[in-house]
Amino acid sequence: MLKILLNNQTIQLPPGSTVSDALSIVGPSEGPFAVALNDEFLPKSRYKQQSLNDGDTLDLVAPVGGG
Amino acid sequence: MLKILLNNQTIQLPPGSTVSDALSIVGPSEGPFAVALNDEFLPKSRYKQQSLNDGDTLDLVAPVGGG
Amino acid sequence: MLKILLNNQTIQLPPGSTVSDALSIVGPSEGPFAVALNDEFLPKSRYKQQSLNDGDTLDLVAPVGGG
Amino acid sequence: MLKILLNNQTIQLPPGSTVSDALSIVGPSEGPFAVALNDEFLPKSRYKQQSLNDGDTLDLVAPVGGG
Amino acid sequence: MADLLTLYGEQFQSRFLLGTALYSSPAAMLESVATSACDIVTLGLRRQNPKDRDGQTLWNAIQSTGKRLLPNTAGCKSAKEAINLAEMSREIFSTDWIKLEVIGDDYNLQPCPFGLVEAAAELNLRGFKVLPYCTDDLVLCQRLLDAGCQVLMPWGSPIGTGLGLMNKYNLKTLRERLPQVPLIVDAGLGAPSQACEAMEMGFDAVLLNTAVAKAAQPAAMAQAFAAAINAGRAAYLAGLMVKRQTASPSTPTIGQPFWHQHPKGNS
Amino acid sequence: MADLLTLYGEQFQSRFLLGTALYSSPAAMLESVATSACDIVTLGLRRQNPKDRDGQTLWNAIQSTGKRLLPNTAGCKSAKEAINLAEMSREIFSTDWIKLEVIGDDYNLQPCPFGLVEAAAELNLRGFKVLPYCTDDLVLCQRLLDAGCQVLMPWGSPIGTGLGLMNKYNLKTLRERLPQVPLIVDAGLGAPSQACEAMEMGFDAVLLNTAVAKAAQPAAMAQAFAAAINAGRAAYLAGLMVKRQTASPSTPTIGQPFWHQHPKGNS
Amino acid sequence: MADLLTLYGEQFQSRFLLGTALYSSPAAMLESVATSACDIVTLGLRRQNPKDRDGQTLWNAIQSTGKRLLPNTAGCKSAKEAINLAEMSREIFSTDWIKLEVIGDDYNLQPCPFGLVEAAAELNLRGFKVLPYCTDDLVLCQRLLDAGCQVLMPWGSPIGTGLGLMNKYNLKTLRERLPQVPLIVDAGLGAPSQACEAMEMGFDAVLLNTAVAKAAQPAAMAQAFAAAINAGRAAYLAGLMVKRQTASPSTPTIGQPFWHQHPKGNS
Amino acid sequence: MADLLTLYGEQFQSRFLLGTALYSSPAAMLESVATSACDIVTLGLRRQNPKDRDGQTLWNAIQSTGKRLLPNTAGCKSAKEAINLAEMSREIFSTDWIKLEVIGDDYNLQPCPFGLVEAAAELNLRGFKVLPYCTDDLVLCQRLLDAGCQVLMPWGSPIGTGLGLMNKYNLKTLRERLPQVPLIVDAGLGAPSQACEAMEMGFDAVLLNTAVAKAAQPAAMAQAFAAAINAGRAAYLAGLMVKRQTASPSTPTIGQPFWHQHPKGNS
Repeated sequence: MLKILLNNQTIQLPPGSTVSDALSIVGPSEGPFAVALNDEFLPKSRYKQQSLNDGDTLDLVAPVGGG
Repeated sequence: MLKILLNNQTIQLPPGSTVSDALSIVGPSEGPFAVALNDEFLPKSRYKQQSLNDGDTLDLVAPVGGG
Repeated sequence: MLKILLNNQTIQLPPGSTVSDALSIVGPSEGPFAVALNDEFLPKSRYKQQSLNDGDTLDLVAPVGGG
Repeated sequence: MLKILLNNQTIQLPPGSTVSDALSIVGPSEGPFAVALNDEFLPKSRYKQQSLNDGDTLDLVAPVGGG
Repeated sequence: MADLLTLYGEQFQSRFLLGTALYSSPAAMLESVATSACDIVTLGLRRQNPKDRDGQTLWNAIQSTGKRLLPNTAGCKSAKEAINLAEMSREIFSTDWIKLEVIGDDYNLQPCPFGLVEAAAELNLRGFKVLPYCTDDLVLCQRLLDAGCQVLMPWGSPIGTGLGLMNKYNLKTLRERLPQVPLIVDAGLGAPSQACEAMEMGFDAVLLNTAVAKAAQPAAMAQAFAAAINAGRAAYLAGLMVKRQTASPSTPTIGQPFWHQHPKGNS
Repeated sequence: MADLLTLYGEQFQSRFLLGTALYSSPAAMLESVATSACDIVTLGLRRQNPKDRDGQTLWNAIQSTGKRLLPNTAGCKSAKEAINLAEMSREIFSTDWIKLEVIGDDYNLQPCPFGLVEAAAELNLRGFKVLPYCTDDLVLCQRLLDAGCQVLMPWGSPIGTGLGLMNKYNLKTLRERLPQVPLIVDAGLGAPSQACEAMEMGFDAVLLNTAVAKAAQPAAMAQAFAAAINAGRAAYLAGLMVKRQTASPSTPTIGQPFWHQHPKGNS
Repeated sequence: MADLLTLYGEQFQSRFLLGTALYSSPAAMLESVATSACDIVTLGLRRQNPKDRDGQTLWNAIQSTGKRLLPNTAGCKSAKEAINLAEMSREIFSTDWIKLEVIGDDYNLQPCPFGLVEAAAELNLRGFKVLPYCTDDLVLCQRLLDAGCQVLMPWGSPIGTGLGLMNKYNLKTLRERLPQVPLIVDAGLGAPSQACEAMEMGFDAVLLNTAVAKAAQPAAMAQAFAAAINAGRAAYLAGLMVKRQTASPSTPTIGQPFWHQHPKGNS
Repeated sequence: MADLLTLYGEQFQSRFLLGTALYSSPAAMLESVATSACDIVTLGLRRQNPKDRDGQTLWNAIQSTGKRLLPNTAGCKSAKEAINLAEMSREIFSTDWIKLEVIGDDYNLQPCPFGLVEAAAELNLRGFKVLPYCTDDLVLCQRLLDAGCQVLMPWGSPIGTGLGLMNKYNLKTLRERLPQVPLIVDAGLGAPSQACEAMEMGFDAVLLNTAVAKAAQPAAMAQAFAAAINAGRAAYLAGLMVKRQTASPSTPTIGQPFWHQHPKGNS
């Protein structure tokens, strides 16, 4: 199992998991959100290919009110 | 002849003249104006009775733009 | 007995009392103070002659710090 | 002859001239001044070795009042 | 429910009172009065030969607006002068409303506290509805109320300067201490933002002349003032935010990305 | 002929940009957006679980306004963070417009001059249309233009303070020295009069959030700001009167009654 | 040649008048009077039983300073009260100098223009040397001069606030219009910089109390005010530079190194 | 125990740094340096023919004061220029102290945040003791500290304007956030009261030139500034009173005469 930090919370995934796999745990793969892997923007088009390593951080962001 | 000061200009009138007489020289007796005799307001109703003395001052005022 | 108000406190005096008499109750007749009788300044020179009436007010003031 | 720009004025020097040579034309080699060659500070210790090339710029600065 | 201005028992839609002097032409004045959407215009009296057509033309123009007239006693230097000019105004304009001016100094053209109170007391006795142009002095204002005035018009700054609200401390004091009195800031305003701020402070209306008449485009400026005055009034009613000395984020900080709780984080 | 605001080649009726945070409810936000008549709203991105319905609700509400979206990079402390958040915004909102914020200090939340220029240069290279939230420093502003920005958003004062136009000297300098650049005063405005003044000074638009969201009645306040901004713009176009240090009468002095030229006169 | 302050024909070295109230102890007051180097101290009268030793102690302390006494009529609300208190002061202190206060409002403690003029006229008739604590109203000031006052003491701001020079426009007007009258700024000053500015504007002296008495270290603050007042006076006499809106280099630009006139140059 | 100014490990009695330019003559400069009682004077370098006696005369005059020299890099527009001029200064004046100026704009002569940090970092590496003339931007100031500067010199307002403390909010922020750093307000001060206020705010010293050199009487003005700076420092140490919005009597109200508790009383 590999441990990653998703929105500051640790989750465990099977080895070889991709970003898509991680996202399937927390929500739909479509919708108003975007992802950064290890603080770098990851386009939607790469969720399926991008494999995860132990210790990776994933940030999922969605719209909020802003000034 | 008696001399009066009408709007700061000296005019001469026959003895016994009234305010009405003075006004007849400079304009119509009706219209948007008012009169002060010796710095005191004189109502229109008194123009005919009010006789003038030598040295009197008459002020005729009319509307102007104002702030 | 006549009642007077001395510095907002009621005191009683025998009829015919003077300002001097009133002052002798509360303090020395000399010193850094001044007197108003019924809200009018009363010079020191008149303390002895000035008789008091019932209901009179006496103000005794002395120096305080001021701005 | 080589031409250099000394304090924005063109002067001519024999080929092989050094900064010392140039300075000897305009003033004493000692005193409250400093030199930049082609906009780079040149320490006093190098005036004698430093040869000049055609087109070089020499800035001689001295103290002035300042805020 | 309408938010109306009430002065001497009459109600007005507009909180903007406009002067009619200093325009390049009667037409320019009329256009500005129109775009200002004001309900009340000020005007004055001066010595003129009744045969003089210029005065008649302007007067006709002002009359044609149909606005309530507020004649002034501009330039009067004593209570006596102001009282007599007020009487002449009442006769000509058939109104007992009077903007009372008693000037105390030829250079700053400031209201004379002493002459004002004297004139106001007499005019109120004679049945006038007195709107005194006064300073921002609380004691003077209280005396004018004691003399029977039901509306006060404190200055922002000297007439024609455009310096705006010169003494905000005094103006705030007036507003706080006289909460029930209609207070109209009169004189010295030069820009719509200043008029807006006066209204935000809770003043009931604004009177001005020079800032419109001497704008490059008076009619457009009149409209700008009208909008700013309405905006300031609306802001006063809507309740301004409280000022803070230190910053406070608008966008929420919770959920800020890239801030990690393990050593790899960048902050 | 309309007086439109042009930003990155697009034209807008409104000169008021409104933030969508800090409201008591999505409904209150929607109402304020409506009354503001703004054409552009700002919004942000924060970590959220996509299953979280709250975020979805607000987002749906913002989307329903149909306004142009201007996502921000609020809270980012480095160019790198801001660049990545900008990329995420572009993907989510399908817009290359970005309000660039790089915060240089946790307490005053001020723009970081260094991070801003670095991020702006990179984002412009990547095809973004960058609207940087910056200080009033002319040199910084010039660098941001050099980095490709076509719009600048200098602060009035720190975010959320309501202190208004803190350094009018610097703001005037910006306006004078950058006459062709759209300049939007962003942050620190607390009252419509302040927004009005910014517009009178020639700024092209105003962006704010707290002063509306934290008003007692946000929707009414949004409308007040809109009116004040329009008033300030109109005043700028109409040409403000020139301020004077000394008084000048509005009502003409010629023909003043009661002033006599013979000894009997009272003056 | 000494630059002395002349009041009612007497000359003083110091331009700082200090109040004697609000100190934590008579010793603190004495120390502050000493470090202030003032020549004049103010004091008041209050109802006290002559046997009360506290009052006597303070009075002895004040007397021991040897300074000229300027008794006040603080707290009086009518001309009559002030006149009678002035008479009592004259008897006690054997001086016809009086700081005339007639308070017009219990909250802002402002001078009452009406009561002041009435009291000043009467006191001048009775041979007092009246120094009225007044507002910054030019007309009031002129009336006080007409009533016989030879010195005026306009306020900076309300007593005890420390808000400084609230209305610089009015204060400048007073100074310009009354160039021959000794003008002392009295009340509202909270910091030496404010006192310094008053002196730079040409005022003749400064009177204060709270800012010293309520400082953390009164004696040190008294000395600071004294120095600032002297500095402001010296600056007024030395002629301040003229303010400019645009920058101007101090270090000369001629001979700037590295600026070349041929293509190789970097600027 | 003396209250000394410590800069780069050296201690100074005076908190006034004075410039040596713009005087009508070397004698006027010398006299002002003397009356200022300053310990540090600034000066510059410009292209001059060493045979030019004028420069030599001024330099001799400055040297004769025996003051610590603080050469500047005035007029430099890039880090490179400033670094080279600093090196030339070090050689001539045998001091590694340098007032670092990198100008970012020809009109407002403001410090360039970018060039400053670059030059400061390099100069600190080369062993200079750098006193940067900077803006009031907290982030810039923090970067200059990070680059090794131990003293900062934020502007009050643009050089030579005399506009004083243009952005007090930013200056207060600097003081609060950098409590251990010697902060010298440099540039823009026009009057001693402004210098006094800077010191009251807790700034450690003041540097100026124009306000002295362009005064009608420079030497007297230098002395006035010196006194005002000392006064402001003393006031800072003595603890200023807290400002209040509402009045508070200085003379006690207890025992006020003429206020009676029975119906006969007048109040």
